[in-house]
Amino acid sequence: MIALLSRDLALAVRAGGGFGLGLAFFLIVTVLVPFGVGPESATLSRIAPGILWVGALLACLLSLDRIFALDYEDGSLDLLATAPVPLEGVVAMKAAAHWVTTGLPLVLAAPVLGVLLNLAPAAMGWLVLGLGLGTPALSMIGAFGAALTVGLKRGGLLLSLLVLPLYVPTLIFGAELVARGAAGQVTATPAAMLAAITLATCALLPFAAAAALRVNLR
Amino acid sequence: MIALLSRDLALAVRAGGGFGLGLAFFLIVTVLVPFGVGPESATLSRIAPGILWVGALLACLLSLDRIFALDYEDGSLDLLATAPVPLEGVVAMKAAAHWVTTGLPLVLAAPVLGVLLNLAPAAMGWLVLGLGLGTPALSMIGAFGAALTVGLKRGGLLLSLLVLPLYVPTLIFGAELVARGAAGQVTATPAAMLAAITLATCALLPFAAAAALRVNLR
Amino acid sequence: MASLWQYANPQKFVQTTGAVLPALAVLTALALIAGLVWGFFFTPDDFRQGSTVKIIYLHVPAALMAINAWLMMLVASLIWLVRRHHVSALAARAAAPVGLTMTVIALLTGAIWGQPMWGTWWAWDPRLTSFLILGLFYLGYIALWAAIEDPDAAADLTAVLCMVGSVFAVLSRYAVNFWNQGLHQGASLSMDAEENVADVFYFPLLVCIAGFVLLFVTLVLLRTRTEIRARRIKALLARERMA
Amino acid sequence: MIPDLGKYAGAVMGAYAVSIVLLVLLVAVSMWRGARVRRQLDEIEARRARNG
Amino acid sequence: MELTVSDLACARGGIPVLEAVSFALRPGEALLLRGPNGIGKTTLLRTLAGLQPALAGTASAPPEAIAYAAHADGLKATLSVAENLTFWARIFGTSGIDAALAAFDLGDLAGRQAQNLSAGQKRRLGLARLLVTGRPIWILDEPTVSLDVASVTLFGQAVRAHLAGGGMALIATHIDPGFDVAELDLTRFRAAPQRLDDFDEAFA
Amino acid sequence: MELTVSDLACARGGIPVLEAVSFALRPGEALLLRGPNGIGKTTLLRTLAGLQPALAGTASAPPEAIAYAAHADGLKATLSVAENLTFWARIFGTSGIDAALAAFDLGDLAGRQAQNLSAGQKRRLGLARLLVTGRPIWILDEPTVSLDVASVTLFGQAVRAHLAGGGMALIATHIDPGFDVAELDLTRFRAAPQRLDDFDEAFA
Ligand code: HEM
Ligand SMILES: Nc1ncnc2c1ncn2[C@@H]1O[C@H](COP(=O)(O)OP(=O)(O)OP(=O)(O)O)[C@@H](O)[C@H]1O
Ligand SMILES: Nc1ncnc2c1ncn2[C@@H]1O[C@H](COP(=O)(O)OP(=O)(O)OP(=O)(O)O)[C@@H](O)[C@H]1O
Ligand SMILES: [Mg+2]
Ligand SMILES: [Mg+2]
Repeated sequence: MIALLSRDLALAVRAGGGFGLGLAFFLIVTVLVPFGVGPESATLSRIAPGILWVGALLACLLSLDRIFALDYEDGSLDLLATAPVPLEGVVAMKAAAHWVTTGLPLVLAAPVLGVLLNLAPAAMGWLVLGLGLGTPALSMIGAFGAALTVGLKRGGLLLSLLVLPLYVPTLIFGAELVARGAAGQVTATPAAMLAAITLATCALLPFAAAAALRVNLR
Repeated sequence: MIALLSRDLALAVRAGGGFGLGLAFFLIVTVLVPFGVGPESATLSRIAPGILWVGALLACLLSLDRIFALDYEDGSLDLLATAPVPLEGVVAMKAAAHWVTTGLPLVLAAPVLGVLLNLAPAAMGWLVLGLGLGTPALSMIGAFGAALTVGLKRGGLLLSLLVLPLYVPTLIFGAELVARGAAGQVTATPAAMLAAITLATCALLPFAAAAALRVNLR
Repeated sequence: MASLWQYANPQKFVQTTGAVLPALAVLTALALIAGLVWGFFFTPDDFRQGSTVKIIYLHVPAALMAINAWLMMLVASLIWLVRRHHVSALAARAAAPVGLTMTVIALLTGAIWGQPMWGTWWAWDPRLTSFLILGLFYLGYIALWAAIEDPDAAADLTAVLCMVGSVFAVLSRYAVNFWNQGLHQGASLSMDAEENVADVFYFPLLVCIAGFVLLFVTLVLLRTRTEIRARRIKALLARERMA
Repeated sequence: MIPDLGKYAGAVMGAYAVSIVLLVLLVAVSMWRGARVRRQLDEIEARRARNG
Repeated sequence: MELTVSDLACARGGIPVLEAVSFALRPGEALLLRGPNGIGKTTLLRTLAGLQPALAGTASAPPEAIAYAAHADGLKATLSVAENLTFWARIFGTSGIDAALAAFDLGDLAGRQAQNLSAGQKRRLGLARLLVTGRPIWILDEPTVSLDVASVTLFGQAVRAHLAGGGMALIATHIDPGFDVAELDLTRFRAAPQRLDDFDEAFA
Repeated sequence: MELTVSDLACARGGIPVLEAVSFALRPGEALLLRGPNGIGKTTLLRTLAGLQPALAGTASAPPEAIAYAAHADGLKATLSVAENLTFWARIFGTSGIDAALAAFDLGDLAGRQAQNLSAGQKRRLGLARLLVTGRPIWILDEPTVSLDVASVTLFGQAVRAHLAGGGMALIATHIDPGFDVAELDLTRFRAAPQRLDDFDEAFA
């Protein structure tokens, strides 16, 4: 099982593997928004937490379809399904690898990008906390969506469509956490909710995703 | 050549082909932003043109990597490169198919989504005009990026990194066009620039993209 | 006279640069130390900007080199595409991280300067913004080199990217100007004496610029030699496997 | 010895520190990688010379 | 352990392709599946490997005893030959890939990335994976595709060594495997087209 | 039109694999390329098809005269058999796919989506594409992979008909094609490992 995690990380670090690109994407979204919205720092700092969360979510999304698709196409998934590892474990490891390659770098880079969008310094810590609590859920939900769509060519957009509504609660609580933190209000509720969502998805979704994979392999 | 366009459109319409999904993605981004940013209609209507443009750009992006990747993987691209059609034409047709399946629906749907974000009615026409003038450039630039990265597994995020900086001028002029239109200022310059960018990319980039494809097939 | 192209032969290139590099390195160190020490210790404060004007000795040379590095890569890419001299492609590859570092230095020193002067770390000023975009181009260029296995294919594709990217970088610069008027200083190193900064700042600045140019040349030569050797290692290992 | 930088000392020193660290890093990485690659190549050339 | 298949029926795309397939394989035995293109060899093998449910009938061996090699090899293009094999060895909880490398003459290629192999070399790597699974029943779908004569011989040796160790092999192929082995022609198990009288049946 | 290859050298991954390959093919002739896995058959065929540049030497026929069939078939999974063929016919500016369907016994499958074909049926569809290109020189990379005996016969008939019409065929394969044809073993053209004394050469 650890073998799977370390292989996926090795693949991500190899040429063309895309490690750190989630980060680059996140950076670019943050740079693009002011081009669209205009450079006034008051507006920017108002919308900064929301934009950062939406950006994190999209960076996640863009790399999702490859969670299982590559293994499906080259036949590894068939072989993994007949190997002596539970498919639920495979799903969990794939989601973990996805988080390490996209979620984690985003958490670490968020403060820098916050500066670019004139995010209030008080909000910075809350943003990092929120992303740290929330992004594992994004990866896990994404793995579930990827399992649902794995047999489809060009599944990428369908996948986004399936997954985005599932991301809404995480997004709402994440943005709320930053907003309240910045305003000096009580942040316990959104933080607890974020943690709860992450724990629940990590506990339950691997089973659903494994079931979906089994159907798609049939 | 027309055969290629009609095949790509047919593939897009088939099950799992992803026609209309660009649209769905666009819709979801527009819906998510208020969750992230908060529902005040004044803020929303200020940032609406920018968000719609950024959304269009991301919807484009998500479907880009498949412009050539599928044909590369199943061997069609090799066969097309040895067929009696110029590779430049192949690139142009692929970009055209991409535009018809993602850009065009966005242009048509933009007014509806504008309403969701409280876009000023005066700006609506300019938004549609801008998207109509600008999205072909997005598809063509994207096809160039896709040609550069076609041989790479998991090229999706690298592709975003390469393509997004190239989207900056289109985005700026597009958002500026709407902003000026809404404010009743002169819009000739941004409109002309958008049209010029689209024309120039469509005239020149097929050659660069075809050269990149030839290198990647080697 | 022997053609300049003889240095396109990797071996010749390595020999020649091996001979000049030590001297070049010493010269670079001298110029940089002289310029920075002069600027830091022996120039007065500006009456408006106070001591922050000392940042100019890092900020401006780094900014200039960030742009010139990209120009050099563009020329080298063209040479590779037209004449297919490997050294040229590898020199472009070697220059990119240097250019990126210069961009980052310009951005960071600018940000640190902006905090006292404009009261903000970052503003979406056209010059700042276009530098950020330049940084993104560097990142993409470096990532593309790193992602492609076959060295010749990588050279071809990055050269195409460099050319297309240059056009779009210029276009972005224009677009960004159009979009926001900004806070940043205009050009002050012009030939027109009226507009120039005062001489006390000007001469040490020139020395610093010379130092950065030398540093760039030295680093690019050094890194190109490394790239040439790495490339040869790859070819030799591949052949050993074939045999 | 250090000139009086007034209220902007932090900014000026910060700018110099950041830039010098970055430059030194760049030079160090370039030289380190250069030396490593050179050593590798020498090894391989020596092996080739031995094996003919 | 023994593989006894009795009265098995299997379907692809919802349409029954084979029915009443019965055969038995004892330790040390191999069986070649024959039959024209499209008769349902791949479908049968996937059913036995546990990748899809059988319509009817049973197979005695649990899917956990089976090592399956499909048309596709499941190689990662950017990992080297040795890394690809090591990965599968770790997944199957075995260790030591040297025997597998040696058996398919991959020693020289061990450090090469899988994407830089020729078609036949890739196939050899795919087959070497079987040796690191440590499983008794091999189920192989056209294993000799793209292999040259020398490699087919290597493959024959590997199968014989596996059988000699008490293993079993079930091989679908169109060409001569180069060693003596029992054959089973699937043509006679072709599923009869169904009468669709019962409404429910159309959903089978 | 004639295909004369003289002194051709070709490389993969920057490393020469074959050199001094020479042969000639006149209208109505076919040639089988033989050689162990990894000798460079695919590389040679791709070079002739114009997909990669030759290191040295020349081939007389322009790539525009050549129809190339690679290891992969270039089928679109969600298009039907007939749609796949029609697409290639339109790209090559020919019309009428019925002859091609008939030649490879695909008539019954014409309406089936390519993803629902078996491995051999997919291959037959890939070969049928050759008939709709209308090009005189066929360059085939292991065309009979996955084909059953009956389909190999169909393939032999198609090649013979093509030759009878003045066409040419160059076929890389490891197995017996089922008809009489000249053979060329590539083993003797293997590129000699080069001395790498000139520094420049390490970049070749
Ligand atoms: C991240 C922020 C910044 C960036 C990316 C940036 C970029 C640049 C660039 C590219 C140049 C050279 C352009 C040329 O010579 O044509 C330059 C020059 C200069 N910058 Fe900045 N800058 C930044 C912030 C600042 C700040 C905050 C100040 C001071 C208030 C400043 C003051 C100057 C001055 C005085 C010059 C010299 C002007 C000249 O001679 O052209 N910069 N900057
Ligand atoms: N959705 C579908 N509808 C109808 N028939 C289908 C569908 N999917 C597959 N088939 C048919 O099922 C049959 C079984 O295919 P299978 O891949 O098992 O054949 P095979 O014996 O492995 O052939 P090959 O030797 O060519 O690999 C084929 O005739 C195929 O055309
Ligand atoms: N990047 C690389 N470095 C070194 N050798 C390589 C590289 N890429 C491919 N090769 C080698 O080039 C040779 C030529 O491969 P090619 O695919 O042409 O062989 P082939 O004759 O078609 O073999 P097969 O019968 O297995 O299809 C192989 O030995 C392969 O291992
Ligand atoms: Mg089969
Ligand atoms: Mg081959």
